[in-house]
Amino acid sequence: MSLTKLRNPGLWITVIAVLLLGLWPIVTQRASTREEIFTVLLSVVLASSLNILLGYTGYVSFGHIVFFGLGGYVGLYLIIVQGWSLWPAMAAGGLAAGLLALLLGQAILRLRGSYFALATIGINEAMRAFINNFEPFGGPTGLSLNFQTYNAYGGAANALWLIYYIVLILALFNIVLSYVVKTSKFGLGLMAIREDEDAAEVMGVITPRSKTWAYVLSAILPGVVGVLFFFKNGNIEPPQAFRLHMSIELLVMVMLGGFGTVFGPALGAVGYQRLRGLLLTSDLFKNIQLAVAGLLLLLIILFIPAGAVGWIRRRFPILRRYLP
Amino acid sequence: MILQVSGVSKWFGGLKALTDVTFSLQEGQILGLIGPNGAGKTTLFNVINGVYKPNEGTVTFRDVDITGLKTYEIARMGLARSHQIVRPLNDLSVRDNVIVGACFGRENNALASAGTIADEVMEFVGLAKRADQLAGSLNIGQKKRLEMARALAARPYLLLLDEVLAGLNPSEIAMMIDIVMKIRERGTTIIMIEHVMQAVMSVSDQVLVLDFGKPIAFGTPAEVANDARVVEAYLGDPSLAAQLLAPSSDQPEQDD
Amino acid sequence: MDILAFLTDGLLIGFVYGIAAMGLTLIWGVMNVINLSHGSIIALGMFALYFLFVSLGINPYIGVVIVAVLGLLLGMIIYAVAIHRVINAPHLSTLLATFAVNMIIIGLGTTAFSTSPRNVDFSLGSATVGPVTLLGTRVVAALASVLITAALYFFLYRTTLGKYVRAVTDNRAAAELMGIPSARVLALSFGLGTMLAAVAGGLIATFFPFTILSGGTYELKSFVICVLGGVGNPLGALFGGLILGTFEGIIPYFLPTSWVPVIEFILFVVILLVRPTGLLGAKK
Amino acid sequence: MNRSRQLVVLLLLTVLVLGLSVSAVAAQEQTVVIGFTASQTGKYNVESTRQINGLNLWLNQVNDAGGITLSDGTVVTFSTVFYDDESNTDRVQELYTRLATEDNADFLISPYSSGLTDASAIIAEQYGKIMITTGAASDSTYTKGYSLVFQTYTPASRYLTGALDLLASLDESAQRIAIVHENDKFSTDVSTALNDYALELGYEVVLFEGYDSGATDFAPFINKIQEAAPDAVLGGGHFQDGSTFARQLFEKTVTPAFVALLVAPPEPSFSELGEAALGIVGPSQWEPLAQIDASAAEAAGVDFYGPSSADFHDAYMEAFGEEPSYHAAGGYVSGLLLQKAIEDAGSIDTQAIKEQLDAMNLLTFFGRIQFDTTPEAHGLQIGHSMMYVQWQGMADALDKQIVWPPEAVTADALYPIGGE
Repeated sequence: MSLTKLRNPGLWITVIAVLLLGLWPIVTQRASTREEIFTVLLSVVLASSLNILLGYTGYVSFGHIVFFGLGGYVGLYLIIVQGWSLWPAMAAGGLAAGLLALLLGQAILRLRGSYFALATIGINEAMRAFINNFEPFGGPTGLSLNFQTYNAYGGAANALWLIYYIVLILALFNIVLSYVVKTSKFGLGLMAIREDEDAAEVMGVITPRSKTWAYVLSAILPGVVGVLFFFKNGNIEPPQAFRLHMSIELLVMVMLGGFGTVFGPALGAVGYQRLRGLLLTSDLFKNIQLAVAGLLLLLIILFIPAGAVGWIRRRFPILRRYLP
Repeated sequence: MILQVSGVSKWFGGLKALTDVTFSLQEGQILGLIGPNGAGKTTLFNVINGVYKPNEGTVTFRDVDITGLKTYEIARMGLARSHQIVRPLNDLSVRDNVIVGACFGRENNALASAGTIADEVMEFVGLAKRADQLAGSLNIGQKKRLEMARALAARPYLLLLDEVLAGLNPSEIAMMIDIVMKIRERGTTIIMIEHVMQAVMSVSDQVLVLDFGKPIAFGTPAEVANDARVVEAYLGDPSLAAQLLAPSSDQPEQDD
Repeated sequence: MDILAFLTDGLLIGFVYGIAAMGLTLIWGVMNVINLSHGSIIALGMFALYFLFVSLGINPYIGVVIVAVLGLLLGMIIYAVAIHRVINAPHLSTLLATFAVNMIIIGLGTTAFSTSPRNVDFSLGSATVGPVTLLGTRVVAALASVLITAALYFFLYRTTLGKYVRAVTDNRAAAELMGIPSARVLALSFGLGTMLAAVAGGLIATFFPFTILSGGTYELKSFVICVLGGVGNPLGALFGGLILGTFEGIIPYFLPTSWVPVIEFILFVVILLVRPTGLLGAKK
Repeated sequence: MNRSRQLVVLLLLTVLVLGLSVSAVAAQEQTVVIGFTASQTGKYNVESTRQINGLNLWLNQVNDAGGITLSDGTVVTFSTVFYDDESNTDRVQELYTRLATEDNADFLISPYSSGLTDASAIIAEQYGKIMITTGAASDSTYTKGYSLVFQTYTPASRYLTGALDLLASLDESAQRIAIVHENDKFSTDVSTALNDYALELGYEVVLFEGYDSGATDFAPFINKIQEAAPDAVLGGGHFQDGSTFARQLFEKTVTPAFVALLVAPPEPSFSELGEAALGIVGPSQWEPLAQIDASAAEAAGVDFYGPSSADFHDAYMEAFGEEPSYHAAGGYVSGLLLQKAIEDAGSIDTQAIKEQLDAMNLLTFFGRIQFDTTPEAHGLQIGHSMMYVQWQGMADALDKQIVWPPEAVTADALYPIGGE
């Protein structure tokens, strides 16, 4: 990985855009803004991670949220039951998600297209049903945190700021990671798989290995932010941890912004979450926000299937360099 | 001996696509693989580079038994191929397509050195000007050259070319043959499937003829052209038979 | 302990699952589209039956016929508006297009009907045979499912239009070359798929309560069934439904019922991996 | 020119006078903002809507009565700010933070359901806002070290235990019970506590199983109940599953002598099940039939506050045209408790009100209210207790009667369900 590559202006535009967004609540010190941006940044991490599998490798995962949920569960279990501190718990959550992806990847990445998508749904549902029966994780009641736990992080107010900083850092890290992966040899292999898996194999891309690592890479950060989200949330229950709908929202974000691009998923996440927030709190659309969101999605799929960034890249090839 | 195919048979369900194919190939040679449509030529390629596992027989590449290995393992040992139906990585640039070949082939290059190789190879096949275009936007002749460039960028010991001339106009054919000859000059061994007989007879050192999955002749172009069974096999296509029987010139005429 | 009671309950509900899955598998097989609005259309079928019964006082089994017609029309409209444009695009596009339709239906449905549960208060009584108590509505629904399957097969194998559908399933490009109007056939096939979904919803509504969100469960079950029975194989879907129903009936006999979905979905993934063409083979 | 200058001066004067008068009024009047999220969409839509109706009824009543006068003479009236939480926790924290900061809510009311309340309670604590919870029964929310969260409902651990007491009073020979419950936080908490209590009383729990939220097919459970042949079936979850469960029990002609289910039976619409509803017992936080008024308070030796049960019932009927359920009563009483604390404190200062709530021990139409003040379970409701209702009468004319506890009974319990 040569350092010259990191000089790409597109990368820095993305990083700075997300950084500015992330700094906004810090500057204004407004907690409500922080909460809104937290949701957005969380989506940036999840969507960017998914993009490594979906956008670069071309595998449509409908159950990606399984990593978020599993990470959250493992992390909270360690914090609540085993008394771990947040930091190692975060690492453990990421590790658990990565391991699950490693194991699953060996098996289900052999499936292509819709079959893979379906298998990921199956796994998410199986995992949710399993955790529902798994007593160490509290079964259907899940796990919840004692308020006093936050005292170790300077009280609840400070803890929430801390969590926010971490998510901001993870979001920035994830964008750089996306970029590094995309411009690496590994990433090139992934994109070759996306375009034509058989041809990639004939050219010597070790597809099972590449795909598995892409899967693992796209699973780790969702696992880590899962810990953060549920630590902040205070409790975790199976229906919230493995909500299929959220998986699909992530796909929408990636599509919205432009899949396979570095900036796209971040833009899509910001756009989608802001839009949803707006619809949810607007008097006009409050009652039909879901239908309006669906209609917008449909229009995008039908008329700009490449997503915002993809569309720009296609329309103005000259900008391709600046919008990795 | 760079490649040894011995007793290879392959069937799909009840259909026998290859029957007891045996031949070997010296380093640095060009082997022409011909036969009527459906004779099993592409299937043989697929068996050699690991897309299919043969039901019987073995394939030995540079003294290593590669039967049943994965395509990418075989590719990494220095065997590259082009496809009859082109398979460009549409959404990647031409240059990136070629870099994929260089990166993951035999030499396992890093991106930077792969870039250098790609530039060189694109120059070689005449795609340098199109380097930044998306591969999907090339015309068919350019796509064929891209297939070739990707395979070449891997710096293979053995190159399998599947009908690289099909669908090209005469000047493109001339250009392509020129490229093939240059590749051979660099010491790369080539097996080429071809329907453009004049071309294949002129560039090949050896020719293998398949008919209904069975090898019916193996030898120099001249020997093969005079083989009774070959004539019989092509009898359904008299013009082709006539072409085959016609004495071929020693050197390719195209010298562009 | 009498396992017979567990078994019959499972089998009877399995028929209806089969009809629901048949709609999904038909669309999947014919046009290679996984219809993520399947669940919401099942829910619409439930509501359509509900209003026909409650507001107009129509007998539910006549209501189902009307629901079928409405389902067919709705499907053809959805196809024209949301699917046709992306029918040849990568599968992600059709997945998301149908998901968008799902969002629209659920969004509008929630506004119109709220999410409070509805109940079609209709009973055909029950009959007790030994340890088994059979509910009238479920028996009729199972019989209806068999009839519907027979009708679908009659349509597919005995009518010109049905043969068109099969031809497009086999090879769309070839069918087009032979002059079959593939766009119209695809719209019709999508309509048939949604019709089956709506009918299944209508039948379910005769014995289970529902909300606009209820379809999701049956959609997931339909996925499992499609894979069990083989994608694009309508008869396979019916058998897949029976298999799933049997599982749901039998597993609780041995294990806590909450393990049913764990086993169901693990089985689903395993079949995908080991035998992606389904236990009964894929289309044809 | 002249004229326009005159106009400007006139305008300025008007503004000044108006401004002065407004600020003079403002010194004496203040609007207190109450923030909450409602489940306008999603699975809690019905219960949440009733809860909010109840709260709004209280708010309109108190405002119509001219608000509350504080000790410094300020008159406070109330207004609400709320958002849709879509029945899921994803946005609850974001929305509550918004309520606490952006919208400057002075007090918070919980969302409906234990899960959502759990998530929102952290925010209340963190911003130092008092939160009255309603529709949130799980005990665990109050064992997390909070100090500003106060529960109106009887907690889950005491939700169904009274039903067992009732059973014991009806039939001493009843031994075998089956517990079948929804697999969510609330129902599982209830059932686990019930299970412990049953074992303590010497019952044999022959079946203890959960079903998924949203289950519609209870055949496997009913078959198991048939096999296990218990004397009583207890459990359930929320309205939809509970009523379906009852209906399918009836359809499959499996009728244990005693059936007690959560949430569904007290709902007026439960009677739409007809004969299937007959004899089903359910725990209720509040029932219009229970005449709780000042005289009852006198008997219990505590103060009475707010309207009587009948007054609330009539006012709600008038405002919303439907029978109030206990969710509605819970919504109303959450506001009422806040009102009482503000009146007693004579201010809207959080600390002062917290002290009043901590010290509160009174009777309202909703029942007895007293909060746990130990650090282990601060805010847990320890005064209020459940009532148990049963549907009685004929299939086409069902009556909901209170059958437990003895002091509130309006009719003798029907036992066994199928008749003698």
